[in-house]
Amino acid sequence: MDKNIDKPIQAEMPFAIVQGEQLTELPKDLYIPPVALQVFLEAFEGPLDLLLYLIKKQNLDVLDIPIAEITEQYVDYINLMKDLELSLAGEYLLMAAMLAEIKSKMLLPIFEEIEDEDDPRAELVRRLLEYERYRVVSEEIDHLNRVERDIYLSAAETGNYQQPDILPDIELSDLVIAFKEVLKKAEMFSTLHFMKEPLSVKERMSEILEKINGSDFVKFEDLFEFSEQKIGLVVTFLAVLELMKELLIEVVQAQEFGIIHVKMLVEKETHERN
Amino acid sequence: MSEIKNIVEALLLSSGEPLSADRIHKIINSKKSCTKADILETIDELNIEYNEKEIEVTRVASGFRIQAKSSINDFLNIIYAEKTPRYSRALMETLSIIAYKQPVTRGDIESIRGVSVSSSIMRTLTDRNWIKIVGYKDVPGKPAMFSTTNEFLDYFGLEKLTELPDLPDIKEPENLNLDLEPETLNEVTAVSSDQLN
Amino acid sequence: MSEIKNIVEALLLSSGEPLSADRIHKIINSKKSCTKADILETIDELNIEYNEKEIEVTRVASGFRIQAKSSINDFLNIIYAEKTPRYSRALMETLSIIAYKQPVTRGDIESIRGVSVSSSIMRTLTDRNWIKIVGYKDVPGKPAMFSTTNEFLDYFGLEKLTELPDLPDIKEPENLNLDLEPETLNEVTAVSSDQLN
Repeated sequence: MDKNIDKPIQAEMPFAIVQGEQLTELPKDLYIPPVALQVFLEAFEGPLDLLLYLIKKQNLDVLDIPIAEITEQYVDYINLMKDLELSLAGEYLLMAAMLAEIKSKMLLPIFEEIEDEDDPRAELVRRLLEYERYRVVSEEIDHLNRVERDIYLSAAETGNYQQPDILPDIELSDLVIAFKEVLKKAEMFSTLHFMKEPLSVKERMSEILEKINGSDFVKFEDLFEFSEQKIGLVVTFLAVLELMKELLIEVVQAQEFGIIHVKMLVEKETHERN
Repeated sequence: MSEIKNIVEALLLSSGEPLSADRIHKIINSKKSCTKADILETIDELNIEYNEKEIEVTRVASGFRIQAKSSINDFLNIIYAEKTPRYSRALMETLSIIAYKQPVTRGDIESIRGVSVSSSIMRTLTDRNWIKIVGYKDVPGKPAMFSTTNEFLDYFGLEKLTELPDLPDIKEPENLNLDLEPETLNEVTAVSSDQLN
Repeated sequence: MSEIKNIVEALLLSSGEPLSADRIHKIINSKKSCTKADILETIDELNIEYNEKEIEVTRVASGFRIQAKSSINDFLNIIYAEKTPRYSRALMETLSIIAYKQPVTRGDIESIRGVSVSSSIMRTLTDRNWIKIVGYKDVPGKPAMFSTTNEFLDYFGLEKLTELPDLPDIKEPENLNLDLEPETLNEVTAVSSDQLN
């Protein structure tokens, strides 16, 4: 069944052609016990890290990378990672494609002296050097004295002291900013549509629910505050419609032209009969 | 002995937990020969030395620890009063959703925020009397519907929910960030000058 | 003055965070008249008193704090042996990029490291209060910009960002090739022995 070797390699891994066949043994330069191999490969922090390792391991000049050689080794390593079923981040494959592209550019005949910036490797070299700076400095920072490892803070208990219970204060503007954040995030979900609804309807919905809550039925007309202006009545009506739509209340009329009653569709748990 | 006393003091201050005489003895004896009686003696000496200080060695169930004397409680009050606790972003966002979209279920809040709502946030908001359950939605599971309370309005000095500030039209994302920008820049400047000076 | 010194000592020990001279002054002055110079003087006196002790007052980004002298780290290491948190290379690299290039977006970090930034790393850094959002970049998507905090500097016992190691300027190939080989191998050994035991 295994005809992989004869089959043309799938388009997803064009660089595998360089290798010609699947990697069945460890790269010759790796002298690491197999148990540690997985750990070793997992230790790479991405394609740049792996490339830097390959370059340094052979004392190659990062400013003049033998791209064909490095590409081949890089592909060996990521094939090995695949064989070990390490989760191979897309970035590794992207880098393989980038290397292949650089390699093909380098194969083009050179008619004149290449300027530095025309070197197809220039961008790769810049990224490698940039990453290397931070990689090196992060190791230095890791070695700095730090609390919990090299610095132990001195503290006295405050057992004699009853800490006052202070509740955080918020400003109205904090609330608005928070909601703006919510909206901004929600914008990313295209399925969510926010319409600017009149708040008063929302508020009225809550009021109505409260009014109904606890009693079995409330007369429809009791929901209205007739001292309110027409707009207030409309808002209440809209709130009732909205609550009906949301299946929160039910509006019933026993007979034609009879009294309309409103009841909660779901009662408070404490009232639940079953 | 004074050398051991200083080590005991620093250990008690920096251990992060009470230490028994046995434990202190074991720790110090691993490098410097001493007896458990020595340790107990140094603790007495420390307390004599602390007589005029504002700290003291006390004994609790799991061992000895150093604590501040109650004479500095007045000062501690000032420190803790300054330390205004802050609500998390998650809490503020949850509250704002309830305020602007009420009545809402936890599920509504979760689908808007894209992450689950922690029970502790809902409890904090309920304990603060800012939100309450106004009913249960007639869908499977009968989820509670939350609204803000009058106390919530009172807190901000508002009479009605309609007095909540209007939001910019969210269809135009530029509106959202316009007013944030200058603030942001100030903050950046503040931080860098702070850390670099 | 010795009275104020003892209060300053107790406050530094029980505040739970570093205190600036300004803050100490404000706290004490509310009950006992003193000047900021007095406070600074008492801190010097404390350190003179601590000369023979195993603790010291140090100055970090957010103020003064008292810590154990490193001379007794051998003893404290016994207590803390199991508790020291370890941070991954990915986290340290991310933190370093934020520290040196702040303010930066996740995109900036990703383009330097060549891999996507894990959300759990950003959360760990935020939860530890080492980084914070200082604004939003005015480009499509309005990505958040991150900077390091004073707590980050405190953790490494630093006062200012400029005290961080210099960012190496790697242009010469020799610089690049010097040290990686042995270090990498050490690291592998360290990691594997750790994980396999």
